Parts: sequence; structure tokens; C-alpha cells
Amino acid sequence: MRRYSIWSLLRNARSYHEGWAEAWRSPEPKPEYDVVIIGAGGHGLATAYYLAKEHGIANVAVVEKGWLGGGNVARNTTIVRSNYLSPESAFLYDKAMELWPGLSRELNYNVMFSPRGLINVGHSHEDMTELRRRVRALQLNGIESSMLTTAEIAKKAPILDCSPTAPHPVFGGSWQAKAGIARHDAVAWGYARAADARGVDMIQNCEVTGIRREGGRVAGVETVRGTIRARKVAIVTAGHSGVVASMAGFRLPLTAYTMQAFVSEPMKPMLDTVVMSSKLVSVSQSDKGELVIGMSTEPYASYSQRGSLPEIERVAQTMTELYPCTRRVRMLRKWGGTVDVPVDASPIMGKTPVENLFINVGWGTGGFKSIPGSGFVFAHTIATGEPHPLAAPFGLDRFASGRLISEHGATGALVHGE
Amino acid sequence: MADSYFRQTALAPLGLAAKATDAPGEAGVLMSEHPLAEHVNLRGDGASVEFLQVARTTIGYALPTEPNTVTEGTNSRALWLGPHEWLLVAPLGTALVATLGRGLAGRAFAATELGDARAVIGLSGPNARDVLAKSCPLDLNPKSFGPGRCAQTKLSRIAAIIAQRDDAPSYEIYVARSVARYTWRWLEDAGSEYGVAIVAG
Amino acid sequence: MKRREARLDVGGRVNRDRVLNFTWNGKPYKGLEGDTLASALLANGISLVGRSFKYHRPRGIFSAGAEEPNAIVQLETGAYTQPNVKATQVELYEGLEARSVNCWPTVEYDFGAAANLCAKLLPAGFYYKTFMWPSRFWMTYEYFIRRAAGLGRAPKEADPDIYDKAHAHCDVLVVGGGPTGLAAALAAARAGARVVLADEQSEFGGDLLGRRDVMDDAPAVEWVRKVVEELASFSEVRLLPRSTVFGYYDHNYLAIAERRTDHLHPKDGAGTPRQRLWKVRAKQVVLATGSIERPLVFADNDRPGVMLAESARTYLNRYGVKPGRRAVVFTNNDNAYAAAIDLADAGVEIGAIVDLRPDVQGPLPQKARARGLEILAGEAIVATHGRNRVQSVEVMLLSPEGDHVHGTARKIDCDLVCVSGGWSPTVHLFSQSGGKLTYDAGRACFVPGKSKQAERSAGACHGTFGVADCLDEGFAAGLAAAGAAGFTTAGISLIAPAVEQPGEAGLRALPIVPGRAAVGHGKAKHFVDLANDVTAADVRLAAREGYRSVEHTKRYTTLGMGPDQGKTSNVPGLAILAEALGKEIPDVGTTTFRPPYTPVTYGLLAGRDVGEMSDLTRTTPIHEWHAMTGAVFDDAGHWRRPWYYPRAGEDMAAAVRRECRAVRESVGIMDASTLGKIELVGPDAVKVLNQVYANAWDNLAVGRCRYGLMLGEDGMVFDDGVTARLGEHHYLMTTTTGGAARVFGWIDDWLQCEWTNWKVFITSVTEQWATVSIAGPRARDLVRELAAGTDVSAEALPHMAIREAKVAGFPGRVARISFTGELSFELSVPSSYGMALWTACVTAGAKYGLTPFGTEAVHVLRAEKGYIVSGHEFDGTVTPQDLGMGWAVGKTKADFLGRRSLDRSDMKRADRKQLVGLQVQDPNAVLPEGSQVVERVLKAPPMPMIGHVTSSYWSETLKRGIALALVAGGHARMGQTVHIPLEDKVLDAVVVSPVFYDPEGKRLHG
Amino acid sequence: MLLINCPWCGPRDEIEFTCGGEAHIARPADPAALSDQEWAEYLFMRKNLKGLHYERWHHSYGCRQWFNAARDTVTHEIHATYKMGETPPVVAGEDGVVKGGNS
Repeated sequence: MRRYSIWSLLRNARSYHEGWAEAWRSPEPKPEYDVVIIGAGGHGLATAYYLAKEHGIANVAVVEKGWLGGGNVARNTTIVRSNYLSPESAFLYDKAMELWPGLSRELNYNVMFSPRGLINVGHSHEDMTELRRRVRALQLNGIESSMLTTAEIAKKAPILDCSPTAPHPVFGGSWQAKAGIARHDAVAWGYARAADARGVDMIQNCEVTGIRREGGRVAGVETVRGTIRARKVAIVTAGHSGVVASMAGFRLPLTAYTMQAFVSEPMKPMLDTVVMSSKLVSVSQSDKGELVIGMSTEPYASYSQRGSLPEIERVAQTMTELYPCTRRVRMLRKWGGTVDVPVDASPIMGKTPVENLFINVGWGTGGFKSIPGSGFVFAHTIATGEPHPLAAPFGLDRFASGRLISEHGATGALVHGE
Repeated sequence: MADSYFRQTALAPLGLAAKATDAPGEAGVLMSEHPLAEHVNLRGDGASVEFLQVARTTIGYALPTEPNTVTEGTNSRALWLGPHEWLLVAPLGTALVATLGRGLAGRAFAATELGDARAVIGLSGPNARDVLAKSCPLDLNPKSFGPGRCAQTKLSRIAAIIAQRDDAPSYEIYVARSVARYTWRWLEDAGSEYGVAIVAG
Repeated sequence: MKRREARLDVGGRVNRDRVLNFTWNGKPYKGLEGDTLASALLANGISLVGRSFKYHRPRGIFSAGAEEPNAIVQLETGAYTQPNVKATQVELYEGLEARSVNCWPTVEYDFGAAANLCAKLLPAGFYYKTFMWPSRFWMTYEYFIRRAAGLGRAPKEADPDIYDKAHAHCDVLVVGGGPTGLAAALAAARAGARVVLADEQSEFGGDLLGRRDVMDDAPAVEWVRKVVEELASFSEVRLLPRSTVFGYYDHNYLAIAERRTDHLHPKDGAGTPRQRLWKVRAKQVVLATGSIERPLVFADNDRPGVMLAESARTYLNRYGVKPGRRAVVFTNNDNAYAAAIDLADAGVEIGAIVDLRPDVQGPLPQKARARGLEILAGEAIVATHGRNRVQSVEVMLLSPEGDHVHGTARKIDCDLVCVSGGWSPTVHLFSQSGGKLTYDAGRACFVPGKSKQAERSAGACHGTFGVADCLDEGFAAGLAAAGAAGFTTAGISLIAPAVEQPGEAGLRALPIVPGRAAVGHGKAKHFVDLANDVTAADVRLAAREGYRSVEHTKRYTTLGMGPDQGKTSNVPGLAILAEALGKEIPDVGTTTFRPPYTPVTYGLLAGRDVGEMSDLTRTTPIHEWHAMTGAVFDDAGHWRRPWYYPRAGEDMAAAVRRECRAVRESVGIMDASTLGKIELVGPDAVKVLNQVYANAWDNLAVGRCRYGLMLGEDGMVFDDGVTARLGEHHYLMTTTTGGAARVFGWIDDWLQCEWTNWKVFITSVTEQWATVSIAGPRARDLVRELAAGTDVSAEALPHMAIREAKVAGFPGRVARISFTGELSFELSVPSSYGMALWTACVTAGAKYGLTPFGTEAVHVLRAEKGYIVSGHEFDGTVTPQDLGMGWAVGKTKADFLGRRSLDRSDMKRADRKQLVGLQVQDPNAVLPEGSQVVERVLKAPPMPMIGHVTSSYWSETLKRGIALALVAGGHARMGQTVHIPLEDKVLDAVVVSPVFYDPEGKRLHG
Repeated sequence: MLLINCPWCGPRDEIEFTCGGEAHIARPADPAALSDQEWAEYLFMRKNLKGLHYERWHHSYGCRQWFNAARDTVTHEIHATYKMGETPPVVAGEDGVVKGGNS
């Protein structure tokens, strides 16, 4: 891999930037791999990278039905945080938090991780109790987080209406300083390039049509480009998990919903932190100057990636009340992604009824931020055949035992489960 | 009667009677609150000819079986709410619940008085339809919705029953008592661009 | 150039008798009624309007419409300011103020232009390759990058304007009011259909407004006037000018942004809604959205003065403005010759018409030749010159393959370059509707494929460019739509006006016009996306680096992501990518378009449900009394409930203490009307109770009440309440205030979908009854007075009994139900009597010191009794056993909803969180709710947590802080000391029973 | 924005309805007889079909009736709506092939 740096830019400028190498190869699939990962989204690519780096397993293919990095990693609100309620989630997400700051250097690809801090606003006493409970739990777990007064919030987010007469009064909130945003596409591309450099094959436009099993064990995948044999197969197909699982003959406790987000026209800096709230999922301002607004899931199952108007109206209404100066600001672009939401709104990671077939799905509305941590622990799970300690609580078995990890409300997203 | 002195409609606190005018003038929208009445929620097997027959003899006219329509008798009206549910509206003192109790005795039914649970807002005038269109997804065009029709729907965020009475057009808007004031303010606000006059209910 | 030269003395749609004053970058100027800001600026000879996004290069007015990538301005100031407005879409009004964006100190001398100097270091995606070291420095780099990026500025103040919404239904929605749309609307209207015709411009006519077509020997605009007049005469036709259809959603649901006062000065717009969002459900849709002219990608094609050919024509014919004095037309098609001819006729010198095609013989070129205009066929512009405006271009011969230029360059002076690379149908809405696009290689553009919804495209957006053909297609589409909507279309006469339609020869599609130096070498830049400063070299670089999917390329280069959403750059960008990959354009693919077509304000999307209307509020029949008494309210499930009633000088704590004392020592009164109430009627009512509640209901006697826990199928408690048996087959269930709707829906769902043959009807009666709770040792004395005629003695009306009764003379009920643990009565009357009952109670209660108490006092009192509350002790994760309420689970019952889940392995875990009381050792300490509980205090985290505080109050009765908590294995920890770490200190508490007060329930049964 | 044909009230806007998820999941007659795994199948596991999907809808702001719909989760086309208790119609997708189905 030819390293990127200001020097390489200078050098290439002299040759009119025609000397740049491909960020990754586009190889033909080999007949057999040690591990085949289905889905070249953020989690799949990160898993491949850590398999190669941490476990020396580089004979890996990441098969993708479309273009790599084209899943939810390409359509999210780029928020990175670890302030989850349940310790299990907090520790898992904090593993990612631990990896984010060094990621650009590690991948030699600037993912523009911007730890600009994140506010969770409370609009009622119930909100505040919930936030207090969460912050206290994080602190006792050694995860950075603290409470904020209304005045402190007003200072950090001047465009937020903190007046006593606000339609949604601000009672206070919580703060995570190390949280922030990152450049979503760069995360996928950075992992892809780094994994490729370690010998991983990224095979795009290669839709999986079946999962090959021999005697209860997985043996590979059928794809539109033929059979690819593998000793181990991993399903990392956010938005399609139910479909792929059915190929292996089992169902999952989740539903695919469309989740939208929209951005405003680019404007000069007006919001320097990320703001989340029980009334409005999230708002941040991208480096390009666009306000990026997150929304809740649509109220019915969908793979359409096209959202409907009512949710946009609802969010715009709340946003213009929380941020009165945005009423004359205009929505420039919106998009929809398909998110798999498990009944307890927590991811499903680990073994499946089929031997050597692993899953890492159901990140619902919280997938982006967890990419490094998810890839790291899932690579361990695949390599050793046993769940990484941080991943253990997230197994599929929890639904039979009843030991769910309830993160309802953790994202503010309306989850329509059982 | 003394009784009515103690009884309050949902919007009584707004003192609408005092604001009411009989000369609305240019106002495009006329609003009023209807007086208290008996609103009986009737449940029964709408698929049973026998039940419908007995109900008919009990109230003196047929319950509507065509969805979202209204049938009318001498001193009461019946709105279709569902395949097995109707709303019977009559002046206070009609004692509909008792009548139905006697008439339907021995059959599977429920007749529940809900007159106190509701407010009825009257909305009429040349722009009444425009005001409703601002909040309600129904097609209220005369071709598809006219006198004798009713529908349960969503007005802004409010669950409401809308019934058209005449071609003025005049509408009755039935909402839960607790949201009556929110509904009134919403309609007043939506109607402001056409001019709103408050009239006696 | 001197100003008066730019404005023609005659012609156009502007009103020369109405001069409008406006200011641009602080200087005063004059324009005319009918101008856009762009046409007024051009009329004043202003060509430099802004600076580009990345390189801060000088930019002018490039188009005359929504596709404008350059002329983005800041409109007005203060609360009315509007960022990122396209000057080409702003209607001029008296007193308008506008400024350039993204430049400092001025648009003429912009420091940011320094970016140009290091442009070589800033290829596409350069930021992915650097700023990585040292990692913590990114925040510093970012600080500067953020300030350099962005365009306009958002207002600081709240928006004074109001916005509105309306639903509309129609048989045929016609999008676009050009010749095609007008024809379609007319046809549908004549067929009797309900028609909505929406157009984004201030007047109907579309391209006809900018051309000099003649229809039936009269100017085309005359035909437009007649058609609009006739359409207006139909009662069922709604004409919406200044209305942009920006979204095409499922099932023919379309969103329209109508701009009602944007063309007026802010102060003139006050009062009426600024914009209205129309939400239209259309039986049929006709898309007549026209097309957008494509630029050519050539060296330094971004200088002010470079403009789309058709736009130049529009400024001339519609606004009576000469966009330049001496023009060079640069084209690959015949259509641009019309612009050349119009310009020449208007007295604009034509330096030359440079045509990429070696052989130019179409009717329009012939006409141009005949007019004596010089045509340079098979040649190309290889350079443009001029600092803040183009002053000349250089032209060279183009090789037959179009891959290089040769010969000696010829310099041509000009201050206007009219470019045309062909036309792209405006297929955005079609794509939004779910339809797939197909590529038409002949005209080098995407056209609509198979319709996915009840929709048809007609005219230019369908790839039909000739005006006569458009009229025919429009009429046909209008009739077809009306027919499909159920109207008879036979015998409707539609005669298209006679109009000349010159034939056109094919165009020569050339992704990049070669220059002297290879693309990316040399100083010149070949811009593809002017809005985001994306060049041909950038697109090639992306392809070279493996960003091969069009999505990769767009994201890597930001192609098409600017404020114009790539309306002019989409197809050119694809062409360059395809060429770089050696593929055909359709194989590279296009991206699907999503709403909005053009940006829409958030105010519009929010509508009028803001401020006072922002949230649905529910009030009880007794609300006025609470409000007048100065109650502080607390919201639950939209209900506004009295939280506490402060007296003069009292803070919340003092008021709540007083209210609690009153209930424990004398008597208090509470408005309990908000509790959910459901009547169950029918022989199977008891079966329902047995299924939805965990406990057994068979032996409940008439006139008695019972408490029950409701579980989800997952075994978790989700609601609780008391149900009374009013008659043989008649029950009245009460639910929590917030849970009422959910519980009703839950039961109704089972009855409709599973227990379909059960004989029972359920009806919500929550709002039928006003309920007043009288609690305290003196409660009976008061109730005895109020319910005269009913024996309310402990014997006749014991705890959990209910009777029909006259209360304060009104027909109602008396029940012995208590949330407080005190002797307590519930009086219920029909809501209309609610206020009368309350005032009667207050009057009669005065002598007992009757004290109104709010929800906070109730919370304290119930916590003293260890009563659970939704959202505190149960939140969808606790079972009855966790709550220590196994007694509320029918051991002998074969089945009830949620029962099976209680037998799952995890429910048996000894260390599940269980409800306990916490007695803090410092009696004066009140734990913050939500605090975490630990078993051992460690020096540093992580510190394993065993639970959290669910409720915590100062108990006035016990004169100490009390708390309820869910603690792992709590039931086995009685007497154990646990610790609660707070911000500044750690508190110790003993695990005790959750019942702090009157465990035997003496007072309750008293 | 779906236009849903309520079997009773006719076509109404999406905002009047609530979606109840996968249809035709009958509650086990004797839950006690099921293993934890079997119970979890009923409680949590869903088909989550891409394409034709049979699901429950509730006309919550209208006649309050539950009914079933055969809806395509990709195109959002609603092929049919039918009353509770009625057998689900067999629906041919765009390609003419019957997809999905009920359990």
C-alpha cells in the first residue's frame, strides 16, 4: 500500500495526480477462502481488516451485492458515541470509542473523526431521571460522561431554544466530550483499502443467492458469480439480515425498517457539537456546513430505502421549535436506509444454528458508531469460534432465555417490536 | 332545569355564548359549540339481520349499515362508526340508553352513554371545507362527501368524527372532551385567514 | 459596460413603467417589475455575483432557473434573511436586499481565492489523504475547513413568518405549466376532471416565455393567456403558480411548495402564510416538467459571462435584457442557433458560433448562415480569458475523433459565451415515483422508462423537444389521464395552435472538449460541477483510484452534491466517468433522485403546528379550578395534571409537604379524572380479565373491586389498575393515565384477532367520568355529607367496594379505592358535572381543612406504601416476581397473556433486579432518582452496579428520605447495606421492605 | 405515503392506520407445552420478507378494525387487503411469480 501523506500529495501533484494507485483491487473470486464475509458495509469491512490484522487470517473474501460501503455506512448521520444505558452496550460501544481516535492513522486514511462532544437534551423530569441513571452508570463503568445544566447547554449550543417559554423546555442534559462525528464514506473506504493491502479480496457486484451447508456445517456461499467455498461464513448484512438468514434456514427476531435522514443547504458554522434529544433524534453540522438531521424509523417494515413525508413533517416541526433559526433554512437532500431493528433494539452477534456460520446484525439505528468495535470483537468471534467477552451477551440465544438487553429509547428511534 | 345549571360543556370555560354573533358578515368560517346531548355508543352484531331488525323497532329507524353514513329518526340520529358500532345522538332527556336496554334485552349488545365524553364543534361557511382541508386527509369534495356522510379520521393530531349536515357546508366535528379546546384553537387559527365568526350552537 | 445598454427598450414580460429599487452588496440599483434578481443584475451590467465553493473562483450567472449552480446569494437581513438563494429564482421587489456569499472582504477581491494558488494540491478527496498527523490536530484543521466551507448564513433570530399546510385531492395533477402542461391541463379540464396545475414560475408558459415562437400568427404568450383564462373558468381546476412539486411519494401522493409571499417585501407579506405545503393525492399525474440544458465541459468554462444558451435567450426575450454585448455561441447541437439568432436580432454582436460538429446543415444553422452569422464547424473553444468576466476565447480545430485540437488558435473577443451541450429531460419526479430511467444515446440523455405509479410523462421531460410535438403530447397525456381517472374523453375537441417547429440534426456528444494541454495538466480547469468545483480531472482521478461505482465517484468528488443537486452536471459527469472506465453511460448507471427537487424551508415542512399548537394538550373537566388556584401542571400522556398547588411564598417542596400532611392527618382532594376507564360488557368479560390480568377474577363479587397486573406476552408488567364488577356481566377497568390507550388497544386487538367469538364488548369511558379522590382520616366524614343517602360506613362500603350513588346530588358512583394508603373514596360523576362536584366537595370540605393535592404528593404517599408506578418501578423489563408481587399472579391459572414467558430460564435467575426499599442512613438525604446502587465502593471504576433508584422522595410522614429501587437479588438482601455513589459523595443505605408506612394497611381499611 | 384500502371504510391515508407487523401468527393453543426455543419462535422470530409480505393493519383513527394486507416491502404496492379471519389471497408479483405466502 502506497501511503497517503502531504508528501505523497506533493509528489503526485507534479505528475498531475495520474500516479495514484487504486485504493483497492477488484479481483475475481477465488474458489475457496478461509472466511467469506457477506456484506461489504462498514461492519463487514472492519471485520475483514481485523481478521487479517489481529488474527493473521488474510485468506478472506468480502462479497457484496452492490458497491462496497454502499449500505447504511453510506446513509447515516455519522454520529459516534458510547453513552448507552445497559453496561453490556456501553462496554461494546466504548470499545469502538477507544479505536476511533487512532483510526485515521491506523488505516492511513483520514476518516475525519471529530470528537466535538455530544449533548443529550432532557425535556422533562422523566428525561432527566433517565439521563442521570445513564450518566451515573457510565461513570461507574469508567466511561466518560457527565450531566449538563440548561445554562451549560445554552453555551454549547447557542441555536437551541433554552428559554423557559420554549415549546420544548430544556431541563438539562448529559454530555459526552469524546463523542462526535466522522466522515462515513471514508470509514468504509479506509477499512477497504487497509484490508485490501493485507490481502483481503473485496468482491463487488457479487450477490449471495444461497448459503451452502454440508452436514449442518457451513461450506460456503452461492453467488451470482458462482460458488465460493469457505470454512467459515459471516453474515454482516444490515438491512438484509432476515433475507440472508432465511437462506441458512433460520429466522431472526428483527424487522427491517426504513430510516431517513436529511441535510440542509451548506451554511457557515452555526452548531459546534452534536445534539440529541428525546424530542428530536439528532442534529449536527457537517464539515461542508450542512445540518445533518437524524430521524426515527418509518412505522412499517420496508426495504424500499424511500421514506415518506409524515416523518419528515414531524421532525421538521420539532426541529424548528428546538432551533427557531432553522425555519428559513432549507432541506437540500434526504435519504433513506434500511435498518434491522431487533425486538430489544440491541445487536445480535455470534453463533447461529448452523456451525461455523456467524452473524453480526441488528445494529438497528446505531450501527455506524460501533463499526471499529464491532469489527474488532466479531473478528475475534470468527477467528476463535467463541464470542469475544464483550460480544457474549449479544448472542442469538438470549431470545429463548429471555435475557434481553433493552436499549429501547437509547436511540430515540421509535421501535416497533413485540 | 337546575340540573343543566350544574352541567358544563367542554368549551363552556371559553365563554363562547358571550362572543357569539348573529351577524357574521364577511366571515368565511362560522364556529360554534353544540349543547350537551345524549351520545350513545351502541355495540352489537352488525352482521345479524335479527339484531338490526330489533334495533330498528327499538329506535324507530334502521341503523346505518353502509360505512360512514348517517341515518336519522324523529329525535335521534345514528352514525356508522364500525361494522358493529354506532353512535346514536339525541337531545338530553331522550333516555336512549334505557330505551335500548329494554328493546335489546337478552341480546348481545352494549349501549354506553358517552355524551359527557365528547364535545361537538359546529363548523360552517364558505371556507369551512378549506379549514378542514388544512388538517384532515379526507377528500371532502361534494362528489365524495356530502350531507348524510360521516367519517372518523385525524384532524391535525386529533381523533375526530366529521359529519356533514348540509350544503352550506355545515359540519359537526366530534372530539374527545379533553381535546376540545385544542381543537377549537386549531380550527380558529386555521380559519383566521378567511375570517372566523362565533355563532350560537 | 454602461447600464442602459443592457436593457432593451421594448419586449419581454417586464413592466417598464414600474421601476423597482434594490440593493446588491450594499449598493443601490434599479430593476423592473417582472425581473428576477438575476435579470436585474444583468440589466445593471453586473456579471460577477459570487465565489465558488472550493477554489473561490469568480462566478457569474450561469442559467435562468432552478438549475443555477453559481449565482447563490444571501437575501435580506436580520430575522428575514435567507441563505443560499438562487438569484435566478428570486422575483425582484421594491426594497430587496441581497449580498454575495463565500467571499471576503468583497466579491471582487476575495482572500479565499488564494485557494486557487495551491489548487494543484487539492484534487478530489485530498482531505482523505492528509491532515492525519498528528491525529489530535484534526480538530485544528477542521476548524479552518469548516469556516472555509458552507455558503450563506442562517438567521440568528426566530422566523416571524407563518407557514401553512393543506391536503388536496384531484383526478389529474399536472406538474409544469409550459406548453405541454397547459395542453394536458386543458384536455383534462375539458373532460371534466378535477385538475391541479402547478408550476414553479411566477407565471405560466414555461419556455414559451423566453422564446419568440408564434402560435396561430400571434405571440405564443397570447395562446398561454387564453389557455390560462379558460382553465381559471373551471370550478374544479386549481391553478398553482409559484408552486414547486418537490416530492413524489408512494401511491400518487405529491408534495407541493407554494410560495405565497416570497415575491413581496417581508413587511408586505406579514399576516398571510409565507408558504403553503400542498399534500396532493392524485388519481393520475401528468409530468410536464420540461428539460434542462447541459453545459459543455471545456477549459475554464466557469468564468462570469459563460452562460447556457437558452438562458441567454430567456434573459433577452423574457426580461428584455442583453446578457452581453458580444457573444460567442459554443454548441454541439442545432438548438443553440436559435439563441444566436435571437441575440443577433436584439443587436448583440455574434463573434462566432463554434460548433463541435464538422458538418452543420440543419434548418436553424442555415438560417443563421443566411443572417450572416459566422459558423466555425468542427472547432472548439480551448481557452477563455478575462479576470472577473470573460473578455475573449480561443478557438482551434477539433480532430475528427474529438480527442485533440490542432492548428493555430484564433482569439475572439466577447463578453458572453453561450454554451449548449444538448438537453436533459427533468426526470427527477419520475425517478422519485420509483420509475427507472433509460438512456437515449441519440440525444445523450436519460428518459423515463416504465411508469411505476399512475403517472405519465409528456413533452420535454419525456424527451420530446419540439414545441408542436409537445402540444400534441400534452393534449394526449391530459386526455389519457382524465380517461384513466374515469372520465369520458370521446368527442372533446382539442385543436393545437399552428406553430413552426424547425427540424434539428443530431448532436455530437463529447464528454470533454479537449484543450491545448491534457485534462488536469496545465493551468486550465474543465469544470463539470460548478456548484462544488468538481473538474473533469477529479472524475477521472476517482475512476483511476478505483471509485468505479457512480456512487463512489459522486461521494469521492462531491459531484452533484451541491445546492443545485447536480441539475446541470449529472449527465456530463456520468459521461466522463463512463469514458474513463471505457464503459457505456447506461452501464455506469445513474443515481436515483430523491425529494426535494429543489430545497424547501423547514418552516414549510413544519407548518402551523408550532408554538401554542405544537403539542396536543388534554384537560380535565376541573382544569379551570386548578388553573385559577395556581396549580403547577405536570404533563402525562398529553394530559395536564395538577402537579402541586403552591401557596403564596411556598416552593415545591413546601407545598408537597403540606399536601402530604393534609392527606395523612386530615383530608385531601385530588382530580383523578385522567385515569383510563374501560367498560367490559358481556358474559365473557371475566374470561378477558382472566387472560389480560395475571391474577384470577372468577370470584369477584358484584360491587367489589380488585387490583391487577397486566403483562405483555414477554411476561413483563406494562400496566396495572383496579377493576370493579358493576353487574353480572359488567366490569369497569381502570388503567394508568399514560397507559389507557395502549391497554384498550391491547384488549381490542386480542378480541378482534384471537378471541373472535367471545361474547364481550369493550368501550373506553375515560372521558365520560370525572373522578375525584377524597383521601385522609376525615375522608368518610366528608363523603358521608356528599353522598347523603348512601351508607359509606366501613361495613357497608369496605375497602375495594363500589356503589351507585348520588354524590353532591349528581348521579354517580362511590368507590373505596386508594392510591395513598389512606382511607380513601373515589367519587365519579359524568364529566359535565365534574366542576360542580369538585366545587361542592371543596365547599363542604372546608371545615375539615380539605386540601387539594397534586400528582407529586400522590407519588410521595404511594411510595411510602411501596405502590409501584409505571415508568418508575416498571418499564417493560420487570416481572411481577421482580416486583415482589407474586401474589398478583394466579398460580392455579392454566394460562394468561405472558404466563409462558415467566417460566423462561432467565426469569428464574436469582440475581434479577428486584424491587426493594432503601433506607438511607442519613435520614435527611433524598437520593436522586436514577442513581445507581453498588455493593462495594471501589477506588476507581469500573464499579459493578447492582441496581438503580426508581423512586425517591422526602417522606413528610416519616420525616426522612425514602427510596424504592430495583436491586439484583434484592429480596435476599434485606438488612444489607448498599452504597449509592453521587457526584460528590457516597451515601449508604439499608435494603428494606418497599412498604415504609402502615404495612398492615390499618388506615387503608379504616 | 400509503393509501390503504380499509375493508370497511375504503381508501384512507396511511396516517389513519397503525401497522401490526407480520400476519397469521396464531397464539399457541397450549403455551405451557412449548420449549423456551419454540416459545421464542412465536414471540420474537419473524420472516421479515423482502417483497410480498402479509401483515396486520389497524384503522386506528377510523373504524378501529384490524385487517390484513398483502404488501410488497420493496415497492410498497398493496396487492390486497382483507378482513380478519379471511384466507389470504394468493398474489402474483410483478414477475408473475407468487412470492412469500402465509404460515
